[in-house]
Amino acid sequence: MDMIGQQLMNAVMLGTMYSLVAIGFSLFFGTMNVIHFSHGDISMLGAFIALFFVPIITQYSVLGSVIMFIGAIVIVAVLGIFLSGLVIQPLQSSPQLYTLLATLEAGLVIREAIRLFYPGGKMSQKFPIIFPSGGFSIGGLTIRFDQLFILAIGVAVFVATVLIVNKTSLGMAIRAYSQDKEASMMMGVSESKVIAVTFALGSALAAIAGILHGTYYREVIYTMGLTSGIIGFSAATIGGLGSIWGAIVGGYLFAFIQTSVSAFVPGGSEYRDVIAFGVMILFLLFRPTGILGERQSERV
Amino acid sequence: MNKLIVLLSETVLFALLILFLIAESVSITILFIVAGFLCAAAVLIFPKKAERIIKPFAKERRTAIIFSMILMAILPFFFTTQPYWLLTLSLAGIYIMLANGLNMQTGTTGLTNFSGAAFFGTGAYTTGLLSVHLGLPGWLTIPAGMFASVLIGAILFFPVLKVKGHYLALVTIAFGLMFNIMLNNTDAIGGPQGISGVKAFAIGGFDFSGMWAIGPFIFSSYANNYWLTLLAAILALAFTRYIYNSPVGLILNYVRDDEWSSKSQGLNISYWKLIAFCCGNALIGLGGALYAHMIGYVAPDLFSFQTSLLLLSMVLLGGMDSIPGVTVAAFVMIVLTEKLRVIQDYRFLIFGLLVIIMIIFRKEGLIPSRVRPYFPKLKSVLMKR
Amino acid sequence: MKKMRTLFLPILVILALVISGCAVSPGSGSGNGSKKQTVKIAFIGPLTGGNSRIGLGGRNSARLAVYDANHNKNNKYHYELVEYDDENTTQAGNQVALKASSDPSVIGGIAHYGSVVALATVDTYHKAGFPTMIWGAVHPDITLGNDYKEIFRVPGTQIDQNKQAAEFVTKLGFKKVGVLYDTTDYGRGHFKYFKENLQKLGGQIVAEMPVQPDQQDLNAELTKIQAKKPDLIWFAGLAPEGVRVKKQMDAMNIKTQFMGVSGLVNEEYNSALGAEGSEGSLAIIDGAPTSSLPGGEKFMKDYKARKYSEAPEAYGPFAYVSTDLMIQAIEKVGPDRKKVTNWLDTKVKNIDSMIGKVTFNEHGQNDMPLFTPMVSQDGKWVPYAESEYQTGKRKLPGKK
Amino acid sequence: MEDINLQVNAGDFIGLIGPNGSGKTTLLNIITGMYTPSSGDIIFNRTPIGQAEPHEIARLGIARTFQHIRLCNELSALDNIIIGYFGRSRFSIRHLFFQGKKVRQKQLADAEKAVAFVRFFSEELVDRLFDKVKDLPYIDRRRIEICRALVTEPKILLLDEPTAGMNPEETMEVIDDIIKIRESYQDMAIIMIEHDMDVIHKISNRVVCLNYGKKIAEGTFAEVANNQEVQSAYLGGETIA
Repeated sequence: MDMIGQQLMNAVMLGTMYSLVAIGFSLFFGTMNVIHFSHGDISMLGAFIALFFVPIITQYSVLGSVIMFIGAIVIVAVLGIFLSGLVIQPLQSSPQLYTLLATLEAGLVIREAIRLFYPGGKMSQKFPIIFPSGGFSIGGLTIRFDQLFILAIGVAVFVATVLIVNKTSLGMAIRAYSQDKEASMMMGVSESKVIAVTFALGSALAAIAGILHGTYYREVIYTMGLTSGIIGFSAATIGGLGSIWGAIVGGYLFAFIQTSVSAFVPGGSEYRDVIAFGVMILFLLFRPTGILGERQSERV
Repeated sequence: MNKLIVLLSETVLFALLILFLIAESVSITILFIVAGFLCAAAVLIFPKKAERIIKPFAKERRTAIIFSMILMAILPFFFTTQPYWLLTLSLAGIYIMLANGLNMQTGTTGLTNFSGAAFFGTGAYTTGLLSVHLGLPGWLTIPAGMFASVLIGAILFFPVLKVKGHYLALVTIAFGLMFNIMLNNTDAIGGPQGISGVKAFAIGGFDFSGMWAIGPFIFSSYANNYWLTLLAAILALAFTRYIYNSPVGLILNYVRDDEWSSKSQGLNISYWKLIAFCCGNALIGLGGALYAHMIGYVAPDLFSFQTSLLLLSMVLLGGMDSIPGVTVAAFVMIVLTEKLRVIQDYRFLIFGLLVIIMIIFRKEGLIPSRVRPYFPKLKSVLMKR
Repeated sequence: MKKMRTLFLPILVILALVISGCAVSPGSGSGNGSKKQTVKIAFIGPLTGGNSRIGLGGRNSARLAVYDANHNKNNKYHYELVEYDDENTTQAGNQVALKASSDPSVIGGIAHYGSVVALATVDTYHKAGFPTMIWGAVHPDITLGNDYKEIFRVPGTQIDQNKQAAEFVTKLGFKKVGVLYDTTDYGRGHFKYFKENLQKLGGQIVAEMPVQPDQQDLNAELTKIQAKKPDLIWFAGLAPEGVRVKKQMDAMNIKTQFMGVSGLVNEEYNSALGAEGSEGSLAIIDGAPTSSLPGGEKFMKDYKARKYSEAPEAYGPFAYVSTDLMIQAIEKVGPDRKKVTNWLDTKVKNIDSMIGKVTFNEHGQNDMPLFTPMVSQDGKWVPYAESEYQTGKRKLPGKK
Repeated sequence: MEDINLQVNAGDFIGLIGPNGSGKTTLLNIITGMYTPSSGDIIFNRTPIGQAEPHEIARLGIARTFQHIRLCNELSALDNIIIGYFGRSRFSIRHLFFQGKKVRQKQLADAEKAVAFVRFFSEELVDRLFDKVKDLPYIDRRRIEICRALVTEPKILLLDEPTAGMNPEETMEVIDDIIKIRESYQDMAIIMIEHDMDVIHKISNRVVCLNYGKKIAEGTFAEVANNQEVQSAYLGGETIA
C-alpha cells in the first residue's frame, strides 16, 4: 500500500515537471499556432543560468534563492523573446515544417553551446539544494519537504498562469489574438506585444521547470532539454494543444503512465518510454485533439 | 559546341572532386570550400551569366547524364590505394537514396517524417537478420529489406493517415524514439550490439568482398560496393525522377498544397499519401539494405533521432521537392563532414546554425525546385504561336 | 567566341586553385630534422561528443607514449601519431578504421573506447591485416568472440571485471543486491557478467531495473528497489548517470551502500556530487589508480609536464601501454604489419609495463588483468585497500 | 442546416442566394461531401452519396469551385487544370505510374483539350499557361479554377461566388464566361452562389434562397424576388430587385 502511495508521489512530482514544460507548448500553439521545439532546451538553459547565481545562494540562503529564481526567470524570458524574433516570427507565414525544424535546430545549438562553452559543460553539474531537506512520514508514506515546496510552487505557477491568461488584460489580448488574428488587431491588440508576452511567459515557465528540475534531482546536464522537450510536447498533445489545463492533465498523465510502467510492470522500466509514447499515439488516433482540446472544424 | 562545354565542364568538376578528396592538407580543403562558396555566391548574384553555363546542360541533358555516370564509374581507378574515400562516397550514395526517399514524403507530399532513421534501420536490420540467420543471398535480402521498410511504414502510417501537420511530426518522432529503444532492448536482434557478420553482397558466384584487378589497378571490396551503390543510387534517382515527372508527382504536389481542392478533384488523398510514404520508404529501405551489406555490421546507434534530423536537414538544405538539390545536399553534407573533421567539436553547432540561417533566409534551399514541365512538347507547340 | 570566354573563367579558377594547392602542400609536411625513418601509428577514439573526455585523455596518453619513444635515443624509428575521431558511433568508426588501416604508411592502431564501435570495426582491421590494440573497449567478444590475430587488448574484459566485483561484494558481506543498469551495451554487458558471478558466489539479485541512459527521473525505479531492502545498490553505467542515481538516492534519503562499475571512476562523479555526496561510493576499475601503478608516478609527472589540457582519465594508462607495446614491437621487427602482428601475438609474455605485467593469450587478450576496488573518500577515488574504510576508521553505510 | 429539399435536373441553372451566413457555401460543402450531413441524404443519379467521401463524389461528376480560389500556387496553370483529368479517374493507377506511348498520347490529347478550354475563355491566358499560378492576375486564376472543374465535363457544376472580390468589369467578363459555358453544355446542371441579383436574374432559370440554414423560397427569379420572407431576410424587408 505504501509502495503505491510512494510511487504516486513520484508520479506527481514528475508530472509537475512535465506539466510546466507542457504548458509552454500549449501556450505557443494556442496563441501562434507554432510548435516551439527548443522549449525543452530553454528550460535546460534556465537551470544553467540559475547556476550563475550559486555564489549568492550560499551567502544569503533564502533571499539568494529568491534572487536566483527571479534572475534566471527574467533572463530566460528575455532570451525567449529574442529567440522568437529570431527563428519563429520570420517563419510565421511558411509551412509548419520549417518552424519545427528551425526550433529543433535552435535547441541543438543551445545544447551544443552549453556543452562547448559552459565551463565543464560536458559533465553533469551539481545543483544547489535550496529547499530544506528532511521530511515526515504518514502511515509508511514518506513525504519530503522539497517535494512539498516544489509541488506548491508548481501549483502556484499553474494557477498564476491560468489567471494571467484568463483574467488580466494581457491575457485577454492573447486570447483574442489566438481566436482571430485580424479581428483582434483591428480591436487595437498589438501583435508584437502579444507575441513578446507569450514568449516571455512561456520561457519563464520553462525556466521555472528547469530550476525545479535542478533542485529536485540535484544535478543538471546539457542533454536534459531534449527529453523533456519531447515529453512536454507529447504531454501537451495528449492534453489537447492550446489548452492550458489540458497540458497540465497531459503532463500528469504522461508521468503517471511512465511511473506505473516502471513500478508495476516486471522488467518494464526499460520500456516505459515505449509504452508512454505508444499510449500517446493511440490517443492521437482516437482523439486527435487531446483530452481537453476543442474539436476544431476546418474552414473550406 | 554545347556538347563540348558539357563534357569539358564535367571533366573539370570531376578532376576538382578528386583533387578535393585526395588533398590531405587542411588549408587546401578550406581553399576548396571557400572557392565553392564563391561559385555559389556568383551563381546567385549573376543568375543570367550562370544560366549561360547551365543552358548547355539543359540542352544536352542526355550527354550530360551519361558522361557524368561514366565519370563516376571510373572514379575507383583513382582510389585503388585509398578505399576510405570509396567507402565515404558509397555512404554518400546511400544517403542520397535516403534523402530522396524522405524528399518524396516530406518535400513532394508534405508528410513530415521525423523517423527516417527508423525506416533506414528497418531495412538494414531486416537485411542483416536474413543474411546472418537464414543465409539468404543478397538479391533476396535487399528486396526483403525494402519490403520490410515499406510494410512497417504502412502499418504505422495507415492508422495515422488522418493525423496531420504537427501531430504527424509528433507521431513520427515518437515512433523513431520507440524504434530505437526497441532495437536496444530486444536481445533477439542483438540488443545494443546489433548484428555482426552480415555477408557482403554476392551474385552469380562473384563475391563483392573479393579483390580483383585490371592490369595495375587492384579493386578491393570497397570498389565493388561503390559500384553497387552507384548503380543503386542511379536507379533510385531515375525512379524518383520518373515519379516526379509522372502524373503521380503532380498529384502528390497537389495533395501537399491543398487537401480540400485535391479532394474536390476526385483524389483520394489518404491513398496517395500512403503511396508516397511507401515509395519513399522503399528507397529508404534500399539504402538500409545496402548499408547492411556494405558495412557488414548493423547497430542501433546509427538509427537514432539525430540521423533522422540529419536526413531532414539534407532535404531542407537541398530544397524541398528538388531532386538535384537534395542529391547535392546529401553528397556535400556527407563528404564535407568527412573533410571537416578539423573543426571537430564545433561541427554540430555550426551545422545547426547553418540550417537555421538557411531556413530563415533561403527557404527554397540550395537548388529550388522549378515548375515542372509535364508536357514539354505541348509547350513548344504553344510557344511557337 | 562568347562561349570561349565563358569557358575561360572556370579554367582560370582551376589553374589558380591547382597552383595555390601545390604551393601550400609542401609547406605543411613535417619538417622534422631527424634522419630516422618515420613510422605512423594511428590513434582512434571519441575525440568529440559526449565521451570525448575519455577519448582525449586516451589520446594524450598515446601522444605521451610517442613523445617518450621519440626522445629515446636508442630507438631506430621516429614515430608519428595519426589521430582519428570515431565519434563513438559505428558509422564514423568504420570510416576511420578503414582510413587508418588502408593507409600503408600506418603500421598499427590504438583503437576505440566504445565496445559497439570496436565490434563493428574488428572485421576491417582483420581484412587489412592491421595490428590493433584496443585501449578502452571492454566487451569480451572484441577479442574472445573471434579468431582474429590482429586484435589485442591490454585492459581486461567485462567478464574479468565483474568476477572480481562479485568477489569483492561478497567479501564485504553484501548478499542482497538491487541492480540498476543502463540499456546500452556497456550497462547490459556488465550486468550480465555481474549477475552470473554473483549468483555463483551465493549472492542474490533482489531487483533489476534497466533504464534508458537519458532517463532523468529514477525515483520510481529506486523506490521499487528500496522496497526490496537490498544491502547494496549496484549500478552499471557511465558517470553522468551514476551521478543521477546517487543524487536521487540522497534526495530520497536512501542510505544503502552504492556501487558502480569502472565507468563511474572519474573526476566528474566526485565533482558533481561533492565530497559529501560521493563519500563511501564503491566501484571497481581496470588496472589501478595511476598513482599506485608500477610506473604510475612517472606517468603522471610526464603527463603533467606535457601540459595536456585534459586529464588522462581511467583509460589513459592503457592507451599509454598499448602505444608503448606497439612501439616496442615495431622497434623489434621493423615497420611491417605482419611481423608486428606476429611479434605481438607470440612474444608478449610477462612484459613489464607501467600497469604491471602484460601477457597476451591466444585471443590477444591480456591474461593478467589487474583490477582494483575503489572507494570515494573525501571527494577522491582511492583504492579500497588503502582507504580508511579498510582500516576500519570509517564504515560503509550498509556493511554488517 | 435543416429542411433543405432541392431537386436539380440536367440542364438546370440554379442561382443560390441568401444573406451572409445563411449556409449557401455549407450546402455546397455538404453536396460535395466535405461535410457529412447528420440526417437526410443526397441522391445523385439514384445513388445515395450523403455519406460518401469527397473524392468519390467528385468522380461521379460533381465538380466545384471555391469562394476563395483554391489552386496550387507553386504549380503551373496548365498543371492545375490537368489535375482535373488525373483525379477524376480518367486514368487507372496503373496508367498514372506506367505510361506507355498510348497513355502518354492520350494525356497529351487531354492537355491539348485543356488548352482548348482555356482558349475558349481567353486567348491571352494560353500564353501564360506555363507560368506559376501565383503570378497570374486574379481573374485568370478564377478562370483556371473553372477550367479545372470543367475539363472532365461534369454532370453538375457548383460555382461558389465566382465573382467574389472582382471589380465590375471583371465581374462582367466572368459572367460572360459562365454564359458561354451555359450555351456550350446544355445538359450540365449548374448551381451558382451569387450576391449580384442582376446576374442571377440574367442567367439562372431557377432561384433558391436560403436563410439561417433553411430554404425559404424556390422558383423563378420573379417568384423569389417577390417572396415576403426573402425580402425580410434581405435588409429587413427592402425589395431586392
